[in-house]
Amino acid sequence: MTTIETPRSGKIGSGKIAPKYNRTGSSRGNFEMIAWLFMRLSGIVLVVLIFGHLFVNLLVGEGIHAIDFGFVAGKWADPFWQFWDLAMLWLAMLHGTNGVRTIINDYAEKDSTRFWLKMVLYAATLVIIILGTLVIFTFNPCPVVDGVQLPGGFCPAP
Amino acid sequence: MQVHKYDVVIVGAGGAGMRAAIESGQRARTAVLTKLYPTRSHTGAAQGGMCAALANVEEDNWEWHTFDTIKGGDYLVDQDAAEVMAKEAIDAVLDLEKMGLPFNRTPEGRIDQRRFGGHTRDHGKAPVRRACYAADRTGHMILQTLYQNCVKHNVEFYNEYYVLDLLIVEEDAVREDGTPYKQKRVAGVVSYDLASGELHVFQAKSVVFASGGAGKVFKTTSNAHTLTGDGMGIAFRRGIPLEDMEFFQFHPTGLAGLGILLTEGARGEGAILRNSEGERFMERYAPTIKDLAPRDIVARAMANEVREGRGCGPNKDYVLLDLTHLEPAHIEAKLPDITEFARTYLGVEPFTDPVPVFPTAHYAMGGIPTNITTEVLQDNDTIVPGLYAAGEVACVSVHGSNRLGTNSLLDINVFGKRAGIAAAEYSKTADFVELPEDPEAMTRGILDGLLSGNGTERVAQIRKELQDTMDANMQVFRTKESLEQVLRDIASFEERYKHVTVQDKGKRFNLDLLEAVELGFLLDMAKVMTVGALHREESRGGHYREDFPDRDDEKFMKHSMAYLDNSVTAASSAESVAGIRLETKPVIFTRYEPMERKY
Amino acid sequence: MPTKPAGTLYRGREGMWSWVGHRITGVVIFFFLLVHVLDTSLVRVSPEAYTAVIGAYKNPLMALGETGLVAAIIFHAFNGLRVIAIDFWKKGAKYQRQMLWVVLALWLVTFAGFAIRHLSLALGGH
Amino acid sequence: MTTEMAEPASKIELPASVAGDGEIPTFHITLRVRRYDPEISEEARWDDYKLTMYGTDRVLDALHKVKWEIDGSVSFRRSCAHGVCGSDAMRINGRNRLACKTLLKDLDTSKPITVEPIKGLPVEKDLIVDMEPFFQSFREVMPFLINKGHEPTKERLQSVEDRERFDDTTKCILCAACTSSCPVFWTDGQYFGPAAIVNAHRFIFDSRDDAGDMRLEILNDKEGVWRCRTTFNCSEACPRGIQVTKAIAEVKQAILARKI
Ligand SMILES: Cc1cc2nc3c(=O)[nH]c(=O)nc-3n(C[C@H](O)[C@H](O)[C@H](O)COP(=O)(O)OP(=O)(O)OC[C@H]3O[C@@H](n4cnc5c(N)ncnc54)[C@H](O)[C@@H]3O)c2cc1C
Ligand code: HEM
Ligand code: SF4
Ligand code: F3S
Ligand code: FES
Repeated sequence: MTTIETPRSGKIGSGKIAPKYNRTGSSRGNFEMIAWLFMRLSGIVLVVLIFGHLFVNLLVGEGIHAIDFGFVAGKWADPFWQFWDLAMLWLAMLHGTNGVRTIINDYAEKDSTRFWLKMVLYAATLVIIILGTLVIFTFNPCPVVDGVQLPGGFCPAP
Repeated sequence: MQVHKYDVVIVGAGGAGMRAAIESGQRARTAVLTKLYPTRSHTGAAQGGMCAALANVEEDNWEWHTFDTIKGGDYLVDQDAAEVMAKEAIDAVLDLEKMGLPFNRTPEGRIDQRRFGGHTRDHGKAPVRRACYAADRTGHMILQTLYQNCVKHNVEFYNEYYVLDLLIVEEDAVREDGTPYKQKRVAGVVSYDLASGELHVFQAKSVVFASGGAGKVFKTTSNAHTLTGDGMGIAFRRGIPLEDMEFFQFHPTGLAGLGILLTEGARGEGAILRNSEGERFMERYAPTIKDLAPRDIVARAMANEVREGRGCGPNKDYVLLDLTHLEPAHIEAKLPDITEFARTYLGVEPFTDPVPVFPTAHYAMGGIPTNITTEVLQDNDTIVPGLYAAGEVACVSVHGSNRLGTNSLLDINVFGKRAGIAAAEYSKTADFVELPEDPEAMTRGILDGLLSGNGTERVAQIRKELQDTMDANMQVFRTKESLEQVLRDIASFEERYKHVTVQDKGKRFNLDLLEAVELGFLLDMAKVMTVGALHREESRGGHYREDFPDRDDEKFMKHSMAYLDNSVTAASSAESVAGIRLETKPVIFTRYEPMERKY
Repeated sequence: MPTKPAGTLYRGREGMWSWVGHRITGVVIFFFLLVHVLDTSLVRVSPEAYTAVIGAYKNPLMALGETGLVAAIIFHAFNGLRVIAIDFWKKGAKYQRQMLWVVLALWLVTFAGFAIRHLSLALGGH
Repeated sequence: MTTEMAEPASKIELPASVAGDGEIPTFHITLRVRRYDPEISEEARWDDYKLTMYGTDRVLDALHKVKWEIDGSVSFRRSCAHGVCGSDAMRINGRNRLACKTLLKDLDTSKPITVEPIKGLPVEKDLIVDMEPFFQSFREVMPFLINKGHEPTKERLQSVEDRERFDDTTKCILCAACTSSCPVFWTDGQYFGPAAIVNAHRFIFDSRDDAGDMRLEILNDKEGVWRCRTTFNCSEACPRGIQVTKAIAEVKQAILARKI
């Protein structure tokens, strides 16, 4: 008589089930809740920021043709736009990173893959946020190289 | 062979089984074996309500309830049992409420109650609101609530374990009057694990049968595909008698052609039955309570209307349930599910159109005989220690020859609880009975026989023919000729059953094999029912003989007891049926004298 | 060796497909954002470098791509608002389907407006 | 109220309802069943069956016809046959339905009708899946009334409104149609799933229950409500018409309200 393996994943009556389905430990704290809430709040703010950004950059005046170093420099000379872009950078990056984190959590099959993908993600996010922030704040609208003012700058009239 | 040891083994996880498990699980090591996941049990299909004389909405008391139950059962009810049930009904409902059951509420926040067939105030004066309910999902709520509480109490379930045999050991014993007899003792059960195809033996000090009904012997039935009378069949094959099996209830309002039930609660809420002339015909059959007469009366009235040519539809084979005069909002609130059934399955909109209905086989009044502590009887008065039965599989008998609506959900709760307590208490004092040698032998024999057979007969074909003949000849109206026809048919089915083929030869989830096993039980049950019906030459409750249209208290005011007895041959039996011996058991009277049953 | 050939695709309805769209657009935007921050940071390196890169954006092919990106952002934004409404508005779940039609309508209008202006600007040259 | 009920006027137009052409329409279908039996082969396959079916037949009737008349080894669960026991959730033409509640005439019978097991739970054989993971999630949300107060001698009172508050989620029959339609559940099977949340909801919003906070804490887990992406597959799959996504949203809000 051949015995076949009991298909039931765990021992009957023991209430145990296949390890795959045992939740891999519970999470303490409210991280997921806060992340969820953040997605909604940042989303609402981003609507304003991004639509404003697109509108000003691509639709007003000559649209994309107007964009050049001078355009950017012109914007960032104004603290209002500095703040705008900074907020947009941070919110969009955090929002996007958290979104992609969810997606990695969903689809990565192995815990190790999941871990490394997330590490890459976080590293990328960190780099981008720091880089972007630095650029916005350390940006010099009148770059001077070797004592010569570069062309196309957005400089106060000397 | 795998052997498990438990103090208490409960067979079946419907209302009765789980109610028992909640009690037993807290007192003794308990396993519940069920062929379905617990929440699939047919208790979940019950709709209308569970009655108890709570008197939340109008004056009521449990004695009226007792009387209605006895009268409803046409005086074949054991009155001590009816008293127990009606008295404990109140606690049974309150227990469920405390376990969390979401009953509908009155404006004061109490459990709401509605009318139901045969439930009256002051001994038949007028309908009374006694049925506690949760919309038309009372059974669903009971099943879920009981399962939830089993989860709460960590009850051990063995899901999809088919119990196929009861292990009984016989000992020589002597009665008080000195006559020797064989005392049966229970050692355990044998079950088949559907998932792996392995047999498992469960040794237990107490065994509780709560495996539900046998409606699938009929074609048109409100019962689930899985209600194949296994529990009754297993007990019967092991020499336990079956009581009052000829009494089967036909519920008046099944969806025509399908059998899916529309609760009596619909009539409780005011729905009316009409024939093709639009006439409210129940006024002629039960002038006082009309559409709310007990089920046997209404079912017969309906069948009679159809017979006399006042049926509706192209074949004039059904009558109509009219809800159109009720407020749609009211229907939606009180009867949401059944209106959806009518829409889904017949395409009828109950708010505007009457619903085609016809009687459907519904409930087995008979079953494994027990006393009021749910101990199973091996004859009229000897109990089998450690063996208990409750629910539809059992016959206490609180339903006599006709069960009142809502009394079954009550039955499973009251006697399920009693069974759980009794089984657990017994297991504390008793020892294990030694397992017989090779306990699986009989089961393995049946299974191997079916698997290795290379006949050509199909299980489904035999089952269909059985159900057809039962519908045609054993339904609301019965005669000697029709019953004899059934017996002849069954004899030929039994012959053919020996040559059935099971196509699936595997071990994993072999439901093909189990359907073949279940057919064996169905054939046994159909035979026992029919033999009982043939013997009972009177009309009472759910059993109506056209050739004997009156109740005959002189000859038949007694329970019938059918025993498996291979020494009975066709020639030696009054009913010319081999293998079944019919005996009788007196009815227990306490306070109510039989009267004519009029509504 | 394929042991269990795939079954059919689950035929979800509006809710599921809008989520699929939301997820895809979200990822697309995210990757664009990474690149976009990088290229913008070239302004810190030198105006030429920036102008060179931004020049690439002005090429018609890129303009089309950009239009696609904006399409994605608009959908993601409006559908994001729909999701927020489902989460916080009492009747949000009930009207989720209607809200999706609104999202698509708004998407179409906004996008058409944008595309006409942007493409004519981008492709029309100076 | 025990007064005699006067007969209400009937609104039936009898001739219309009694009429009917007496013909039961028959039609031909192809049932395409996804077969899998590891005792025979590790490979799943599709089997086609051509059947003649009648008027109000359901997918369950078609499956029965196959099992009873053609191939007895086709395996599926079923019991009540009218949509109340939750045995026979399966994927019919790509969507989760109860076979016993899906009328053939409502499907496109010109094309084969595909029947597959529900997704996301391990398939045992043909249309039968292992339900244990599903019930495990159910058990984890403490799906039972917990009341710390004194047991009253009679019933606990509950107003009609309080009873109504959780009515929708009491209808669940644990069929798993919702959970196994959820794209998030398919990914790794770790998500509690809509059915567990529905059953938690049933107690969280029951005025008689005292353990709502504990359940909210359980569902605040990383595999809890926050994984729901409001795809509505669950609400559309639920054969009981439960507003599942709405119930999930209510639980989310309850957690937020408690924390903030
Ligand atoms: C449609 C419908 C509506 C009804 N409405 C009402 C109503 O409104 N009011 C009322 O009072 N009554 C009503 N009834 C009657 C009542 O619901 C049933 O009689 C009652 O629920 C039976 O409960 P039970 O626990 O005995 O059996 P069930 O609930 O049928 O449970 C049987 C259990 O036994 C198990 N089982 C069976 N065979 C085996 C085996 N061989 N091995 C292992 N396990 C086995 C099954 O898995 C199941 O768990 C209704 C019945 C029907 C069909
Ligand atoms: C324009 C305004 C935006 C709004 C209103 C918005 C809104 C949302 C919301 C509400 C969610 C959560 C969806 C859910 O939980 O099911 C979400 C998810 C997401 N968003 Fe945004 N978002 C916006 C912009 C962005 C941007 C700029 C990015 C990229 C950087 C982005 C990337 C994502 C990603 C990757 C997800 C995850 C998708 C998923 O889990 O399925 N979003 N967005
Ligand atoms: S919520 Fe609906 S779909 Fe989900 S298990 Fe319950 S009844 Fe089934
Ligand atoms: S399908 Fe899943 S994602 Fe949410 S809305 Fe339903 S639980
Ligand atoms: S068989 Fe019970 S729900 Fe379909």
